[in-house]
Amino acid sequence: MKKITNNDNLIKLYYIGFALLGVAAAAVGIWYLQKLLVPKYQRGVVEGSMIAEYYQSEEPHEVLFLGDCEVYENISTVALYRDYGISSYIRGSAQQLTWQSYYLLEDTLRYETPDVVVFNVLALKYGEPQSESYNRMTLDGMAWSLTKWNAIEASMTEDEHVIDYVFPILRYHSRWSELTATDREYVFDRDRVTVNGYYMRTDVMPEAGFPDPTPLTDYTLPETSMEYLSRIVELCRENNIELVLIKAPTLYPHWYEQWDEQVRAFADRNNVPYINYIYLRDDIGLDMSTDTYDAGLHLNLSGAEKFADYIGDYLVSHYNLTDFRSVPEVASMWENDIVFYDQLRDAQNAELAEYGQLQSWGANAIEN
Amino acid sequence: MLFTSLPFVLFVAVLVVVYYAFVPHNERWGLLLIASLAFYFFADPKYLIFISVTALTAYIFAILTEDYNSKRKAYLKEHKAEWDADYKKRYKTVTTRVTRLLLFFALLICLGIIAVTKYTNFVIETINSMRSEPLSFVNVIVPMGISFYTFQTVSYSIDVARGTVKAQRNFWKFLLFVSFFPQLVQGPISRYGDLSQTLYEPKNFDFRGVSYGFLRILWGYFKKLVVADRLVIALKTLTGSPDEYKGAFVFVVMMLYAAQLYCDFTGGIDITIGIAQMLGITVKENFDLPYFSKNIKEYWNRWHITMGTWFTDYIFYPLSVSPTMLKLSKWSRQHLGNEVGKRVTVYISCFAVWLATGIWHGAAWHFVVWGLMNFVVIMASQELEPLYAKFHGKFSFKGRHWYSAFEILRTFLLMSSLKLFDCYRNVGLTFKMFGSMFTTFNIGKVFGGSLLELGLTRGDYMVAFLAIIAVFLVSLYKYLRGVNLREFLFDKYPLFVLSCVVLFLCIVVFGAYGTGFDASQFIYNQF
Amino acid sequence: MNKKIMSLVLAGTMLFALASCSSDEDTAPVVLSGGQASQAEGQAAGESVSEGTDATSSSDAYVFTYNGIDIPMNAPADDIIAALGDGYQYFEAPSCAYEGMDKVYTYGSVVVRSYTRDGVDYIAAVELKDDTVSTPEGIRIGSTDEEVTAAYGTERSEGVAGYEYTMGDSYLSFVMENGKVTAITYTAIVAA
Amino acid sequence: MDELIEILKDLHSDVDFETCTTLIDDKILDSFDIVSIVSEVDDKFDVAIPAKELIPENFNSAKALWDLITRLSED
Repeated sequence: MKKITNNDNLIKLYYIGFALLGVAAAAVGIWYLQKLLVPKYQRGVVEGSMIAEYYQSEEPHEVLFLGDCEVYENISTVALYRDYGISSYIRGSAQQLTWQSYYLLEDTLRYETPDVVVFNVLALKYGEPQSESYNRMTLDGMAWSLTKWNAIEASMTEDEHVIDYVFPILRYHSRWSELTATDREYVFDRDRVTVNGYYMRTDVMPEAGFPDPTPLTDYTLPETSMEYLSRIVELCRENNIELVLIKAPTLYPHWYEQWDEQVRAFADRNNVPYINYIYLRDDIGLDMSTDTYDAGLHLNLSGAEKFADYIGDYLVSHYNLTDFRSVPEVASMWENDIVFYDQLRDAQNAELAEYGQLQSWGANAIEN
Repeated sequence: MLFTSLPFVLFVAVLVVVYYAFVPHNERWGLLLIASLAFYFFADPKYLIFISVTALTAYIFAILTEDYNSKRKAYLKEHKAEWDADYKKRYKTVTTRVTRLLLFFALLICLGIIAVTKYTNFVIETINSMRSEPLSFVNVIVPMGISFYTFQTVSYSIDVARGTVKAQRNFWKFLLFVSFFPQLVQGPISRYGDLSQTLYEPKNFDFRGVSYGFLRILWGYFKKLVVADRLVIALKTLTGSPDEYKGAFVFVVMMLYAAQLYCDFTGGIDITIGIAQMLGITVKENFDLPYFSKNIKEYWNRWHITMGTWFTDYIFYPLSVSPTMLKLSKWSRQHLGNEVGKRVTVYISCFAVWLATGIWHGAAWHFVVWGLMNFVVIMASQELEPLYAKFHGKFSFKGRHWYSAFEILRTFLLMSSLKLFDCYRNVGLTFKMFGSMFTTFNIGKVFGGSLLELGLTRGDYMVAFLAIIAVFLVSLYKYLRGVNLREFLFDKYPLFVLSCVVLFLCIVVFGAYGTGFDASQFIYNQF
Repeated sequence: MNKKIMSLVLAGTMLFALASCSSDEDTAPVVLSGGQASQAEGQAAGESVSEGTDATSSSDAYVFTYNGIDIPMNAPADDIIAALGDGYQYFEAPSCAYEGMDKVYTYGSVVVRSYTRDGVDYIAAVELKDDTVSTPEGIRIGSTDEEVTAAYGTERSEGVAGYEYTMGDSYLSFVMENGKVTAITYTAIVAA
Repeated sequence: MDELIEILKDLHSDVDFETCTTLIDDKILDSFDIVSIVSEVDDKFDVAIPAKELIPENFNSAKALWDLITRLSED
């Protein structure tokens, strides 16, 4: 009798064991396929790699920049360190919306509390979720937490579902037919694409004027974005962080004067500084015939170093920031960053010398 | 809620877990009822009203009829001695009339609801096409699955009236029979006599049953998501611009649609039956390898079986054996000769069945024509049978493999061409397109890159092709061995698990779902 | 206790899942048998059976006409730009991370903007810069409040500094100052 | 009984109706055949088989059918 029971148990074990093995195999399979199928953002469109890269950065950051391409392409973090000893990070991403900036701040606070947060105001003009691809680039890189969930909920366009963010494979499964060499190369690891959030470009394309701005029937900045700006103010206050609002010195997309006035009024009300660098282009020393790589939309390395110099001067003179050049353990980390920075610059310059334009960065590097 | 929507998958997953983990085995039917009603409620709370009215009608009718029948039987027995034969006969006639009347009212209500909700606009449209000043359409809800649950209640009512099943006296149990959710999406049409056997009984966790059910669900999703929903994209393009895609493209449409419809419909049934099986409930099969049929009559015995038998049992038989028809049969045999006369009544009944089948499929004329075309083809093959017999008498092809293959292919092509009505949605257009197959020669164009302009990539065709091969091989296994592949696999259990894992991964990666693919509904859930 | 919590969690997820994706039902069924689609069960029937209308062309949007050439919002731009001829100043601005390219064509009094979607350019906006051009309804810069209302009606949203009229996936806006039109812009509403 | 076999033989001359008990299950008789049988039975035996008796159990073998006819004629 007992023997039979044992046998029964063995059979049960056999079935359940294999069933569990199957579940495990399916889970591993899905995990691997997901890794394989998600976009890697390693060539051409590297902007999708930026948000995740923050978690690899080891040094402490006293200054945190939030915003879209107007921060991550316009401010050289290495210049800030080299010239002022400021240890900073740019948590920028393509078309980062105000609520995304807010949640990225919340997310950053889970790891460290910076002394100063610098927020670029251009995104205030968007009151609604804009596009799935930008959402993806900003949100997919965030580490999982309630903050990320909230960021997703706030950012989704009409056709998106949270579940597609929880399991990106549900969104990207049909990429099986368009996998590139890059996809296969970067299944588990990603290369570094920025220097503490700064995306370098060394090529030059002079600014040649912009079309006249379109008159609007309503210049009121959307409530949603302004409310999230208030929440950023509040969050900074709670954590004793100094907040600085800036408008980067680039002219396109157009920053209307009416918007400028509203942000200024907001800044005054909340007692935070707001600096519109459009008016300070000469003081910065920007020469838009050499300091931009895309006809004035964004700065190139030369422009980003000039702007970093200028903004760094403001930061050290107004806030009590550590000069990390004299803190050896941090300085050694930054030395590594500088090495990477210089290599990147040299590599880009080499390509410019050889081809007249960049091949491994930007539009030419996008795989199809 | 669609089978292929994530909420549905979660709904079923949660249900199965709660079903076995938290509910005592003899109360599990109650959870099924709650789940079914919730399913309806989330689709649209208004649907609950419609289904409740239908269920309540049939429920009350059944009890009244059964009680009345037992009373009159008892009464008859009691007075057996004192009544003469004539009086007995009269008593029977009168009381039968009462039950008939009851049945009439029950069916009037049930069929009335479906007639009003589903066919009002069809009637208006038809009237409009004949008048100069159009009537406006009315805005009515068509409750989800109404054709399926109405047919189930109608068959139940008739069966109770005939005395072949016992009336269900627990309203909630009866409501579960009517609303059992996996069947609401696209059938099958279950009979009370079949379903009630497993629906209410206490259910224990049966590992084999749950495993079979699980694999079957995966298989259903595989067919549906990997093949059907992918092909539908190309089909939409092809049938959307018929002027551009003529000739050989019509043949492409035929083939793609045959595969698409098969995978969509049988896949959906696999999901339904698989879910039921996981819940310990046996649902009647709806397909039996239809594409292996050797003639159209056999095809209709193998395709959408529960619908076919429904029409046979509740329309064809009652009509053909009714006293009027028997009289007509006698008359025609006397006046038209035995051979012809014998067929007259059969053909009349058959015509009625196919007319009804057409209308049931959808409130549109192309369905009516499609139904009648089926009738014509069946009649033609029936009439040609003696000829065939002669032919086979001369040459002994029949039974040879190659001839069987020929018959299967012939039936497949015939049925696929009839399905064109469903593709082009317009009777005239369908005939025109069918004709263009023989007048427009553009095979070169089809393979000259045109296939890649239909919305599918080379990879998509590859995946669909391989998946169809897989579906075919699994069917072939069953056709040749007579058993399902899953039984073979279960005996080699690790292989069974492996199949589940592989299927699951294939569905996730190669399924045509989400952004970039259009969501599509089961072809059959509108009926 | 544990079981109870578990079942609550499960029930919660279920409800959430049902609620969060309820929009699924609203997506129009893609059924080959379109005759059924309009009478699909589970849907309100009431429309007539429309045969194969394709939604790809921008049938419902404002159309501006310049030099006899129609410029509908959200329409493919290439042919229109070609028809308008070479007399323009050109500016282009790639979006962040190459998610498209905004192109601006300035023809003296008219500015035409386009956006890129899946490699194809579409008309994004048309601006009227001076009073030498007018909308097909006759409104130009300098027209009065009354003239605008007479031409376009009052079904509009009124912003701080003007009016917006919506038609299909486009809108037409008039910036008003002192009761006069100072700017006219056609804008395509682009789905995210 | 012999008369019944006659009717059946008329439909399918190649089937051994005396012994076969799976006429319906093996799809030897289809719905057309059944209707023919009903009308012939009505003719020859003056027994009307109602629709509710048209179930596989009554038609699977000649014997079952014969029993049905006997039962109905007694009623």
